[in-house]
Amino acid sequence: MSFPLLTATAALPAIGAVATAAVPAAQRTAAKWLALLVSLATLALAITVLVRFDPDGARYQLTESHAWIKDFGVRYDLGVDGIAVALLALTALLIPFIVLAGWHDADPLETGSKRWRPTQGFFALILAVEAMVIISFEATDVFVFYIFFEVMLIPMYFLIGGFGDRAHEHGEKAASTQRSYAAVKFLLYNLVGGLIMLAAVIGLYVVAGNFSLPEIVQARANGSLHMATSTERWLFLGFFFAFAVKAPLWPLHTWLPNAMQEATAPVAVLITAVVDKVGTFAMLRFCLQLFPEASKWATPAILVLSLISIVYGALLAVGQRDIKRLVAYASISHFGFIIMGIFAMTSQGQSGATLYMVNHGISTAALMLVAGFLISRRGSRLIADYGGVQKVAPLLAGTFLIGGLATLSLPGLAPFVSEFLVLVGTFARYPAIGVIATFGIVLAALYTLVLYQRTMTGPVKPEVSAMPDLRARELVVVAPLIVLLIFLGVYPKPVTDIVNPAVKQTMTDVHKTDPKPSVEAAK
Amino acid sequence: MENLIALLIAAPLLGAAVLLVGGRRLDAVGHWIGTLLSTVSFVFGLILFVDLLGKGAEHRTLIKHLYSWVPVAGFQADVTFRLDQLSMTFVLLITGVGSLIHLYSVGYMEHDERRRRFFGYLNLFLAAMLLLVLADNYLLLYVGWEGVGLASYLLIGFWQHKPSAATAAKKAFLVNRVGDMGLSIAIMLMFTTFGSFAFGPVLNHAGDASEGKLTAIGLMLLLAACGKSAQVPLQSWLGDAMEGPTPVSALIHAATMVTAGVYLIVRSGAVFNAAPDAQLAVTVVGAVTLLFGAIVGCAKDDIKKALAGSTMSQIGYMILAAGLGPIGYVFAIMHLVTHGFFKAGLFLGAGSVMHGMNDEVDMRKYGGLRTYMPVTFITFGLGYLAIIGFPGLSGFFSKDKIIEAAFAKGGTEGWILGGAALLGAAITAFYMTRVMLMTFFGEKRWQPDENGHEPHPHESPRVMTIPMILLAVGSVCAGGLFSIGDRFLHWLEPITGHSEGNSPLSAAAVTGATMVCLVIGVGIAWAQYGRGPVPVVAPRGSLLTRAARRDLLQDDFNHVVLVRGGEHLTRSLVYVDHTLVDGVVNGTAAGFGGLSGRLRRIQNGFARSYAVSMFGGAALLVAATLLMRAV
Amino acid sequence: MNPVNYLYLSALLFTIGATGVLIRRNAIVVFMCIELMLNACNLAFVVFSRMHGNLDGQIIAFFTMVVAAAEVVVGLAIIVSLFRTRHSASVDDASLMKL
Amino acid sequence: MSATVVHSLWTTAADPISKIPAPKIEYGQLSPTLIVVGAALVGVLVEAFVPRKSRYYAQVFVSVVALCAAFAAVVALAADGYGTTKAHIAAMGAIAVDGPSLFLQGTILLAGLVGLFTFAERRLDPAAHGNRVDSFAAQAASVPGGDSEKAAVKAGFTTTEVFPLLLFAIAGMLVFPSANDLLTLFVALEVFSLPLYLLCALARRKRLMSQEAAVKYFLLGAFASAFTLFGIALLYGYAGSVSYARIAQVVDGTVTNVDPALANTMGNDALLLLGSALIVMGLLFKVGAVPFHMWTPDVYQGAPTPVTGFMAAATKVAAFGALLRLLYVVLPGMRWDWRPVMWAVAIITMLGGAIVAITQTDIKRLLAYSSIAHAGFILAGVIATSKDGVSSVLFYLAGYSFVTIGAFAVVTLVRDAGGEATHLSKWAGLGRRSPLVAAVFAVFLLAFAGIPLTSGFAGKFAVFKAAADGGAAPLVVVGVISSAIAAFFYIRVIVLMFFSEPKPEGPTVAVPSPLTMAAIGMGVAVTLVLGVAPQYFLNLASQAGVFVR
Repeated sequence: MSFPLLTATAALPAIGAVATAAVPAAQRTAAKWLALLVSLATLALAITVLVRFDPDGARYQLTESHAWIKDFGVRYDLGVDGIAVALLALTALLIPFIVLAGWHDADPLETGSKRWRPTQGFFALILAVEAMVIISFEATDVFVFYIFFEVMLIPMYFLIGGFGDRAHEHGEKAASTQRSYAAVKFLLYNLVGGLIMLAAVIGLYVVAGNFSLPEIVQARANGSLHMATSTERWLFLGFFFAFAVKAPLWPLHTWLPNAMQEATAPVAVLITAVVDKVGTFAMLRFCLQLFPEASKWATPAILVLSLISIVYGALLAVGQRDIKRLVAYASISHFGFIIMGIFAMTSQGQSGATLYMVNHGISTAALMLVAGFLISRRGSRLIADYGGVQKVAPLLAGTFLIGGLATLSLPGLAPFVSEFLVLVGTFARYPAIGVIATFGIVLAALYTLVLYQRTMTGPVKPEVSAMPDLRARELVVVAPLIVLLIFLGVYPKPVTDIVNPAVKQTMTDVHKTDPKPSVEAAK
Repeated sequence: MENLIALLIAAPLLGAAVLLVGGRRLDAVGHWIGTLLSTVSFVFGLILFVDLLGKGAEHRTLIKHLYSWVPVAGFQADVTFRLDQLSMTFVLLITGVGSLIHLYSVGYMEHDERRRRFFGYLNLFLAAMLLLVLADNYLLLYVGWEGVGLASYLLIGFWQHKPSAATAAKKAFLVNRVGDMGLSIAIMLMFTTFGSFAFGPVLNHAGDASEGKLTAIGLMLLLAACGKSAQVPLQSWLGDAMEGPTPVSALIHAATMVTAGVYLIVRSGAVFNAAPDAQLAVTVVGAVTLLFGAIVGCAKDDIKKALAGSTMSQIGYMILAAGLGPIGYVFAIMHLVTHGFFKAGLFLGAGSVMHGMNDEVDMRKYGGLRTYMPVTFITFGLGYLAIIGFPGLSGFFSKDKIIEAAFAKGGTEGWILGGAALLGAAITAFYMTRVMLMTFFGEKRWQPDENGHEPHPHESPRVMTIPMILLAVGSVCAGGLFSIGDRFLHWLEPITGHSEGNSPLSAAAVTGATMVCLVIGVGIAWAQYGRGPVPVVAPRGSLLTRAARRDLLQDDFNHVVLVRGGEHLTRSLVYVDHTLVDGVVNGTAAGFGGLSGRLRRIQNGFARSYAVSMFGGAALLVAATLLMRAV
Repeated sequence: MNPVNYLYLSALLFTIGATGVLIRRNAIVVFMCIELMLNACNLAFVVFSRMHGNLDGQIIAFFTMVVAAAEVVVGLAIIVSLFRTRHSASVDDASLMKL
Repeated sequence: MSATVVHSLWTTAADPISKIPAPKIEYGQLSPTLIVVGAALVGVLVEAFVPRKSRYYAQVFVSVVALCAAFAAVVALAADGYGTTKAHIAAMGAIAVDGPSLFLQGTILLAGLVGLFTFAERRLDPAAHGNRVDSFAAQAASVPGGDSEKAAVKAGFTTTEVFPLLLFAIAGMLVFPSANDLLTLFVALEVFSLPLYLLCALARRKRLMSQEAAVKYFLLGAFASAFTLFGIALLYGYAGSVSYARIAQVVDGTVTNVDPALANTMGNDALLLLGSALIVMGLLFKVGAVPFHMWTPDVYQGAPTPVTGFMAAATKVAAFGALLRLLYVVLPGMRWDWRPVMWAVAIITMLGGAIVAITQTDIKRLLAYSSIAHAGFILAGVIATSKDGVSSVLFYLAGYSFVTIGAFAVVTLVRDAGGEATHLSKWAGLGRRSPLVAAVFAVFLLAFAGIPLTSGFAGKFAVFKAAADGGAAPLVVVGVISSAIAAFFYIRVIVLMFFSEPKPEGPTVAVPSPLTMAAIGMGVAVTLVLGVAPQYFLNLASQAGVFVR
């Protein structure tokens, strides 16, 4: 019985959350530092996982298995494959930045009652989310995954509804109402998705008799577990719906803009860069592996939906007046790419999609956090309220630009690699869809540059004339992200090497092989 | 030796990094660092050049594999550089002209507090451009391709406080993105066709692929070229790009970046050779653009915009040549190089003029400047002679060859293309003469500006004039140097291949025709601007003139169709998203709320009505049970 | 005479009682109607016991009476207290809580 | 029927007493019930003889001891194997001592104990004239607001009778699920109903509503039990016996020694169907299933909150126990008749409860409707008609009852001048004022909503799993949908507590005595334990999943 590394990786932030919440009201700063330290320690653990993980080794590694709820056929099974490891690392990596970026977001305006401790709560909730996300990446037992997939909503819900941008064009009252609207919308959307998935989970149990992903896949492969076509399709839809809400896929996306708009920038990053990844990850791990045939059956429809997401999201991003909403719709467009890559059923597509999840996490974090710094300075989310920032705060503008360029996936920055892989992977099987998706890169350039032009360039607006440039803390947050963006753009091999074997496995699970180049095919 | 290739790129990249990250403390020396590093890279280029010359014609391709970039199953993208005669030519042009312009900018940007950043961007551009021409596979080329796009975006918008500059920068990037779309689709097609997108596999097996696929690839590459090289229909950005500082216009929007399209097509020659339809499309685009640009050039009063039009048209020539296949490749590149010299020279001259005239760009407010800035006048003049193809100067050789090649295409196509090329030559002569006359001849037409500053023209400092002189030398000699004994032909042939084609006209005839056109063009210009005084306020002009002033209504079209249409589309989509997609959900919620509100009325508080419901329920229960048994 | 007729009678009584509950306002009367229903049940028990020829039914009838008595105690207590509060024994007046 | 037979009846009836065999009663196995009943009687005596000042303490003491002892007895019996191997029918076939009954009795006793704590709470209201007051009327007989009431309050009277009443109710509930013949069933039904009717009328504040609740509950309850009784009569007529085993045999047609006298009524399915339908209706009334639910909101709102909590928890447990036994022991033979009907009932119950709850504005009514919805979920498990079904329902009930009592206990804490502030608008911003209470309540709400890692989720999963296994997949889907709807209003409350600004004249949160704290703590503990590590209890439930026949 070796050291339960995976459990530790999830348990540490969980314990940290409790500890942070327990910090007395007066010691706000202590709570912050505690949270930061815990997240860093978690990062250290995650890196250990990364190191201990052998890309060419067994499919699931560092596995742990304990009996949990026998009557439900549930085992506490953990294990990571390349995809999970990559996302695990991403999560652990982003949280410290999120904590650091949100350093002052939860300072109470007025010191209310003794027992009201928003700051402690804020950081505790972030850590709680981290713990749940991590364990849902690690779970190889469908039920365990489902549980944390669902519970995750609760802390997220409080994060969205409880903390928001201080300034609001219609005052604090309107802000709080809109916040709780956004929070409720977020929770209900995902809860409905989750409950429909619950039905499917139960169905899966009725069919399979247990929840162990490897066992079910095994059983299906060697034919010992037969699933009627219709059953498989229904179950697939049940699972996919939940993940599509989480991802989010058009037309289930409308909760994301509200949530990201109302939440503070760090929380918005938490939503789109970390939590939503669970959805796309789960498509790759559960939908494809558990229901290969149904996945293939649904592929055309899903590809069309993702295509719509790509174009639709980008176009709406162009039409936004609110910086955070714009980023949200951009993310919807990007999630379209991810899902498209997953269901293109080619190695390039799926490796690209996984890589995309990582890169999108980093790039959105960079862009959104800088946007958050910007908003916190001027106290407005409206693009129209800015102008000429570049002149007064060149550093801020520069980082913002780089974040933007990453979002439009400029070659040399990380997202380009993944986006191109997804496109190629899709094009190889569905040329038409691939070509249309390529329009997305033009639109991406459009909304990013329009945003940059309207906010950063032009004559300096009087309101922003006194705007300070990035502070040390903020620079510490942004600089590493940018370095990562460039590094992974120039040298993504480390990630692809981890991901590729896992993708190869998935491809074999769905009995798909990459299409041959026509020249070879001719020969 | 191979490692030097990497260093070639590394030098300016390092410069960019240092200058951009370095911060204010480098403000004092930043420009020198930039210039130094670009020169270093030029020196490396020379060393490699000498090394290549040392080798036999067939051993002149150096490959440097750096590392595996994106390895995913069949998709293998490496960071590999290829230095052969073609890329060598570009390396020298880029680094050479680049270094000169760096030097020039030291003077030109002297009074700009963000000069360090300017040089950072310039170095970034050099690095990207070198990556573009040295890449050994299309994906890596794509990186350079967008890299130069980014650099040009940053440099066009360098004076960001000017909304016009910011807009122009954005426009340039967007239009280029459309082109990039073509390039990326082309790469995907290559991948699905050849299972690779490295030059070797693609170009060597081009023959094996079906012509349809190749045509598709070719057209997509052409789209990319149109975007980058401002060819019709994607030319609209180049004019606005003149918002950038003049050295930028000289380096990026005249000498190097805009010619990347030509490089792409020539580099992909093997594909085009096997796809005649694509080639035809290329030639058509080229011919149309060379006329389009020339006509626009005639109407502009803004000296830079006029030159921009001419750039467009000259690149039209190159594209045309490139479209002609092996007949034209070499001359396309040759004209590209010579054009690099004289057009850069012309722009620097224009910059020097503006420098002396408080950044006035309207030629109608110039006049008679030859006395005030002699050096500028002479260098500009030489460039002028070169571009109109004055016998003996570089433009004469390169352009003449292209016209010949165009006829040599044979058939009606040949005649049409050749005719277009000739006409272009005439118009070129016209508008360049116009620029020359309006700027340096006639009486002075400048007045004090609104706040009473009387511009007092003066010659630019030496740091600016030296590059101009050098470029002038280049534009005088380059042509001869290349053509005498077909040196350039033999140099490039191993890469591009060459064939004479069968010209219906003798070379002499073509040259003669060109000369005639030249004389006509110059004559008309002299008649219009040389004899009488030039009106300070532009006359209304003919319909064509007015159209030409507005880039032949191309921008209006874009504005109406794309911009307005796009705005409407997005606005309506935002509405749809809010009312329809979101509305459905909120509607459902509201529906349940309403239902609930209605149902709770049943709970009216009267015990007896509760009893009724129980009684009814019991009855139903009984009835249902009995029913179940009945059925 | 066929004991089944007594069953019909008991059913009739039961229905009358139920109807009374539904239509009468006065709590006392409603309560009486319920008692009537209980007694209808008693009748049924007795009849069945007669038909089956075993005594269970009759014994149950006794139980029922006891239970009914207990109900009277509790019921009257509640109703009386309600009456003293509101000076009306109408069931419909007691409708503070609704919706 | 011939005269001789009639004569024979007379003679048998007229036989000398000595011939009647003395009934054999297994006191040991009935001890839980007997202990509670005994304690209740003691409580009555306490009322009679102990001086007023010390009655409260005496009563609480007696009740606590009794309940603990009874629970110990249950545990002992279970440990002795009566739940599994030695399960059998005691008291001349009147009482079944088997897994389900022991499990449910244990649950009821614990719930009763916790409920007792909330009954005994005396710190929430400020002391009146130096006397601690609980949530019950000083003197039930006195007119609200009348002089006699004032006098009673001044004199510091308290209705300590509630404790014996509670014990009687519990006793009835203990018998209800283990009753093995229809007569016992009916008597038990009345035994636990009548005290509840009274308890409902005893609120200290808002007495009009309290009395109204009592009247409604009483009249409707009596009405329902009349139906039940008639149903019993019909079944008796059908089978000639009220013993479950006997009826089951007749239903299955495996009856031995058919007595010719029965021939004409026996097997008359009209009687069977009518009878069973009416009995089931009576039970559905108790569990509050649509359309027999309408008493629930009013009574829950009007009754004293501790009573509501206890009622909501224990009544459901007992009633579902009885329903299970009836359907699984007596009527398995006619499964195909009642299953579709129950399907319909379950569906409208789930949806009805969830939908109507959306627009509620009073926290107690809200919980009432949510309890209706939950009744629907449990019915889904009942319908499974499998061992899994039984154990899942048992598990669900165990989890649900503690959450309910805990939730209502929290409701008692939030008070303003008029007593408990049950209107939702007053709960705004509670999370700011007293985060702990709000957090606890949020936990209960999440459990109701069935969020994972709470007992609510484990229970719901178990029930739905059983239902799906039993081929009721559509029910599962409906259940899932209605849980989604239900989630909406649970979340609404959470939003109200945490995200909306507290009102200046908002309610205060009383600091309770350890009693209520214990009740709430118990609720939280059970919620989390059954949510995170339910295996042990699932084992218990599944061992207890077999009815003795």
